[in-house]
Amino acid sequence: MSSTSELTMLQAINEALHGEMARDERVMILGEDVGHVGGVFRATEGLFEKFGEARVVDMPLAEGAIVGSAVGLAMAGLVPVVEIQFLGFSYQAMHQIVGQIARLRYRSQGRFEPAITIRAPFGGGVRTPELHSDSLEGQLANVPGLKVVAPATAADAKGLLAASVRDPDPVIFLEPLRGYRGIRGEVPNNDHVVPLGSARTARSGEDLVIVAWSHQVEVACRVADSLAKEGLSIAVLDLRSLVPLDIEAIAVAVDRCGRAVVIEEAAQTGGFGGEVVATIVEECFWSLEAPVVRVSGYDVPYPVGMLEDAYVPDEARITAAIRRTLETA
Amino acid sequence: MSSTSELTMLQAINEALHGEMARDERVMILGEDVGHVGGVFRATEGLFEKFGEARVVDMPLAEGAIVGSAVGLAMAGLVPVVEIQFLGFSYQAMHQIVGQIARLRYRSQGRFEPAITIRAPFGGGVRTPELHSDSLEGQLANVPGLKVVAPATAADAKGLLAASVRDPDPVIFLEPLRGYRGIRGEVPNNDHVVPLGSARTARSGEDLVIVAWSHQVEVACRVADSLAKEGLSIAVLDLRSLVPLDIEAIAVAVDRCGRAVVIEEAAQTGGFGGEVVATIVEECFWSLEAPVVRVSGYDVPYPVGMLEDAYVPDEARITAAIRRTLETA
Amino acid sequence: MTRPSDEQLRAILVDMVGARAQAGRLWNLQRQGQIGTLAPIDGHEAVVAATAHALDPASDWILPQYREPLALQRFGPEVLDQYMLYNIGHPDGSRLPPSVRVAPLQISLATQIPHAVGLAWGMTLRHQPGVTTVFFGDGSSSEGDFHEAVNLAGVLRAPVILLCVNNQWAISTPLHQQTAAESLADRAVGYGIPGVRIDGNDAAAVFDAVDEARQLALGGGGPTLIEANVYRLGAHTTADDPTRYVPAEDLRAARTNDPVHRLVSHLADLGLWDDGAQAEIEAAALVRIDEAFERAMARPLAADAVFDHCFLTDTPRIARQRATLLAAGPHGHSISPRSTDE
Amino acid sequence: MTRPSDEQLRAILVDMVGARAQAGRLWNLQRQGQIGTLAPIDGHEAVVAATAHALDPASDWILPQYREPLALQRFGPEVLDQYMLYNIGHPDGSRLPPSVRVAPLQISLATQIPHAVGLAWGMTLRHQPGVTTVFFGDGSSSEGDFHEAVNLAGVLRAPVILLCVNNQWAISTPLHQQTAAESLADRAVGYGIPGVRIDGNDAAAVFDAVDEARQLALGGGGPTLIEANVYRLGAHTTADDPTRYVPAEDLRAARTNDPVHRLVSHLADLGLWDDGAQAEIEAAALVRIDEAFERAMARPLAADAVFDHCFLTDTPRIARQRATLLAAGPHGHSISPRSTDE
Ligand SMILES: Cc1ncc(C[n+]2csc(CCOP(=O)(O)OP(=O)(O)O)c2C)c(N)n1
Ligand SMILES: Cc1ncc(C[n+]2csc(CCOP(=O)(O)OP(=O)(O)O)c2C)c(N)n1
Ligand SMILES: [Mg+2]
Ligand SMILES: [Mg+2]
Repeated sequence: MSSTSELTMLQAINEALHGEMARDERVMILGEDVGHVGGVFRATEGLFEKFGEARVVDMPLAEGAIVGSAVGLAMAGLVPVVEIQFLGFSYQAMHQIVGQIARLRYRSQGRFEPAITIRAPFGGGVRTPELHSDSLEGQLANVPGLKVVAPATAADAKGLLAASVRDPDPVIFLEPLRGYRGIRGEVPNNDHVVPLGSARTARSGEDLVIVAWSHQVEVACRVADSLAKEGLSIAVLDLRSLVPLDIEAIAVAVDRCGRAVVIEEAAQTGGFGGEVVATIVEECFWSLEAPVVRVSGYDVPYPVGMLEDAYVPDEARITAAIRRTLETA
Repeated sequence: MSSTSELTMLQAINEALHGEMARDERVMILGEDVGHVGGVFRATEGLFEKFGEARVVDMPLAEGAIVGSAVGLAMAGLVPVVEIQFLGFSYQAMHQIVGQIARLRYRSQGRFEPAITIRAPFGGGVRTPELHSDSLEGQLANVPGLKVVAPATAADAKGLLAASVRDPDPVIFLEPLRGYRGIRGEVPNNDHVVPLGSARTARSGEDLVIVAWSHQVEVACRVADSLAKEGLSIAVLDLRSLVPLDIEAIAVAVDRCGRAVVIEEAAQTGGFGGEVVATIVEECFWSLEAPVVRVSGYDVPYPVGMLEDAYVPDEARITAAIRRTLETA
Repeated sequence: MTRPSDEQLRAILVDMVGARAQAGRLWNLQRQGQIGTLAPIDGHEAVVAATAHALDPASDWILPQYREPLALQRFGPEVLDQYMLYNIGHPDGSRLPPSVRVAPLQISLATQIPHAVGLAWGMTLRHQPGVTTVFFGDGSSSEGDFHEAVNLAGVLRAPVILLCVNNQWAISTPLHQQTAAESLADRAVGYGIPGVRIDGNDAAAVFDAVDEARQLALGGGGPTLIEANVYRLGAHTTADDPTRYVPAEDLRAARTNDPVHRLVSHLADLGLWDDGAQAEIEAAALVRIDEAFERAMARPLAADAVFDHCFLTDTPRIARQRATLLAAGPHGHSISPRSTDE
Repeated sequence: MTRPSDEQLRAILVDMVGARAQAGRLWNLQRQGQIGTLAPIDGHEAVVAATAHALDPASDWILPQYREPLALQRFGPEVLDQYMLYNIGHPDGSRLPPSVRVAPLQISLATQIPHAVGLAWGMTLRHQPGVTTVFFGDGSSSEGDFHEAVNLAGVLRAPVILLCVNNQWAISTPLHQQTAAESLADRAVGYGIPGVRIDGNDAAAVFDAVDEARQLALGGGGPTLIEANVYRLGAHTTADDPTRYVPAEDLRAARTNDPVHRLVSHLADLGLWDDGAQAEIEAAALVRIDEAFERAMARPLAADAVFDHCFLTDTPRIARQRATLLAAGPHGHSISPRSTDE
């Protein structure tokens, strides 16, 4: 009997949801198409059958009310896990997410506990229609009172989702569309919890560190592996959660390497990459041997299918940025 | 006959709106309470009387429809200037702002012209209720397709608003609550247009540059003036627009001074300050003699009245950051 | 339908009269610069107080907008203390003890409506008896949240009373520019739920309608949309000048229908009310609010309170920010004069 | 009320039959991996085509959701070209020439409803004759945007036709979980506008209702909410498996009411339709779509097209990003094999 199984990220998410619902009867699933059919990506598959329609609820098509009613459920002591079908549609509920969920504890000075998780797929690479692939994590990370979690591996998807559901504060849990079936790996079979706020060293290295999260971690690892053949030692730091941010881990990695590249899929201006660079400057200025470079999406809307590959940071762009950074000084 | 008059920022805004409506009959004003009473702050005073109820429209209390109908008006060739009563309530319309206004040109590949301006007051210091003071410019700056403008003086309020209304692309025009009556200065009486995307040197200096925008520019200038008495030469760069960002001006100022402090009222994590730091690192790394420090709001919701002064960056915090930066190395 | 007893009506009037007296005191405190901007209750006394009396504070919840607190004191005397803290800008102004089933005031209009639906739903799921009642204005009924929430309530048959206080104005916007509907209660049919339109200046009618909706909800019959018609007798807020836009004759007409006066004269006719009683009740209400104001002003406030309750536990960055603020000492930050460090 | 003439009905059927044939071709192209995910029109043919025929393409606008294009070709043959570009993921897939009064498809549900209201309002302000017609689904009618926009339309008396295509499903969510309302048209009264419920499988009834609403709007009578009841005969999209949730007997029953078959047999009874005509029309439609597909595949695409039309003029940062991409050459980015550089 092995203690791990190879799962896709989607299976890992589904397993975490099964586990959390079994573990705590206050946990509920709300969303569009999450019940009877188990979600448009099948992330909630089997939950409706197992836990019933009172706990796994197909909601009317109204993101504001889905998120807004979760506030009320939390006030009643329940633990809602909301699925927004695609992160881009969280804008329809942003007044409830930012103004209500994120402030429920603060406004009530601790009376109400907003133990709410909002799951949503995001990110590019699968030729979706408009607004299905947008990366909004930088905007969400600027919202006080929200935690923002973005796993890059199947095991972390399970462990971080479990931690998110159990967290007493609201968590935005971001699932990379490309990773649902594209990312797979060994996942512990038993209860598996990865605490929020600790980054993961995906690759160790001495020459330069790539800071990334979500699907871009895999791309970064491919780049590191391929540059390793040239004798370059490239570290990859997977942030895993943007809020809380593991400042310590960033500092350690950058202090060691002296050079860093930050990658993200969102538009560059105002993206979370800027936050990472600013944090590096605050923490590690004297260790830096070259400017920290960002490889980001461009400052244009996430494009249609034929233009996706030109938009999403890929191995070529990341490699070029690394070479530039290594050549400096 | 003088060619300027001393106006408050509010008066300057009102003057710009009068000017734009007289200049171009396609310009319309939409919002809550903007017509009959001329806005809760009187920014639209006199427009209803002068231009009539067809062009200055008191809308039902529904931000999504106010912004959403502006999209349709723009498709019909009109030039809507929308007032959101407080920036915090733009979240109710964020799906229309981000998903629709910001993409109208892109989606239609140039067929429709989203010449829409959204004005909103924001920022702290005047003891407002919740959600009235939040600084969201960092989040908005991450939205591709939006321009984000934030004047710091009365003259710029007039000139930048005129430029925003005339701009063929959507502009979020941010008006500091504290500045409405608190900021005054000489404003050109005639048509006055300040192009978007060029920063303003509010103070020249050699030792360190403070990068700021909106109301914090005034605070920064006070700090610079008081440190000047100690013989310190502190520059203040007023960004004026975050998108487009005047990268060039930032680079020139930081290259000259070698030290920079960035100030903003928003929560630090994910705020636009990080973008400014990252830009400085990309442009001026080799000129930097000390880490760039941010003085921001804290990573908590904008607080109630009694806690405001603890939250908003003030002269003491900025001065402390400057001293720290100057003492480094 | 249970008409309120004369005793119940008298209790409602006590709350209404107290609320009106206290509202006057608040207005003065605001004019003296002692408290911040607030939204007076004038004209809403009957609909709020009668609703509170038709509900059971031990099981039912109230989710207010922002105009109601003074008439919600039946749900717990702490409501008044909290409201005073709110008005002086103290963070505890939105905290009530667990025994008081009243949600914080809501500034983001209509967002509380889905909360009320979710809370009602959650109570059902947890087998807790009771209903939730959510107040919102005619203006707020134009927000998308109204629609999404009421529709959801219909689907779930949630035990929620959706109480639209139609005071004919949303700041300066009159009802006819808010909607072309003849009645906001007419919207109920579009959600498959009952809708009733009542005279919100008639305390007995309010009590009846809320009681009926409550019985329906407790019996599993789901939500009711109530439109209570009143008239905003005061300013929108202390920052507003309604003479700029409210037609004087409309206001005069509305005053002849003042909810307090109506119930006073009804109970006076029955011999249950007189000037002496009124003076006593007003005096007592003023003592209570003055004491509450003093308590509020004396309420301690930690120097680093701005960081409390954002998360259950500070993130590393918040912890640093807290430490920096505390280390900076008196020069690093400034707290408004009213505050007291713990 | 003007019933459509037999000729008009025949023209509608030509569009319906063409749309259905083309939908089959699209389904196959998608299955072959030639085009992306799309939402089939099956079951919506009558409501879309009859609406297009009741409107005037020279003055009226249509704002679609995403299921309609194949039956909107009366508004301009470019609609088909555009839809093919859309389906292959080309950025021009949402651009139509100025002469074609059809808005881009809308993915963010219900957001197009306020656009239609604003456009109708703007046309009135600019003294342009005409109405706007906006399509949206039963699911979309639960969104806040529906409410806010329809209410606004009522206040403005905007010349807009609000056409809710109730196909009983929103992906896997059946109507009774979407709303407790008996009819979505019942919502109209809550906005002070007329609401009508029609059989969307009856092309003549659709034509009538749209025509009447249009006359009302053109006469200054404001908006109409139309609920057209149909049944989604196909999958939600090519990525969906409806057999997992659509009850087979319901689908069977709906098929007996297939809008295409109904109109075919009506016109056949009148001697205006026969198998030969049908075969010819289908063949022509297929030729048109195959040609459109080829044109789409041959459509040029600049290497830096991703930057075009974000702003009228590139910001400095976009200009740099564009230059970097172009400088990187073939290794700096990769464009999907179908693309052709200009
Ligand atoms: C979402 C949102 N938009 C705008 C405002 C600003 N605002 C505060 S009160 C108000 C009018 C509310 O009218 P109504 O709902 O009728 O309540 P009333 O004040 O009449 O009791 C407005 C527009 C707000 N607080 N929230
Ligand atoms: C705001 C928003 N939320 C969710 C989705 C995902 N989604 C796409 S289609 C759909 C169902 C739409 O149902 P309906 O409006 O009835 O139209 P139909 O597909 O039945 O024609 C959903 C939930 C979306 N596109 N936009
Ligand atoms: Mg009102
Ligand atoms: Mg549908």
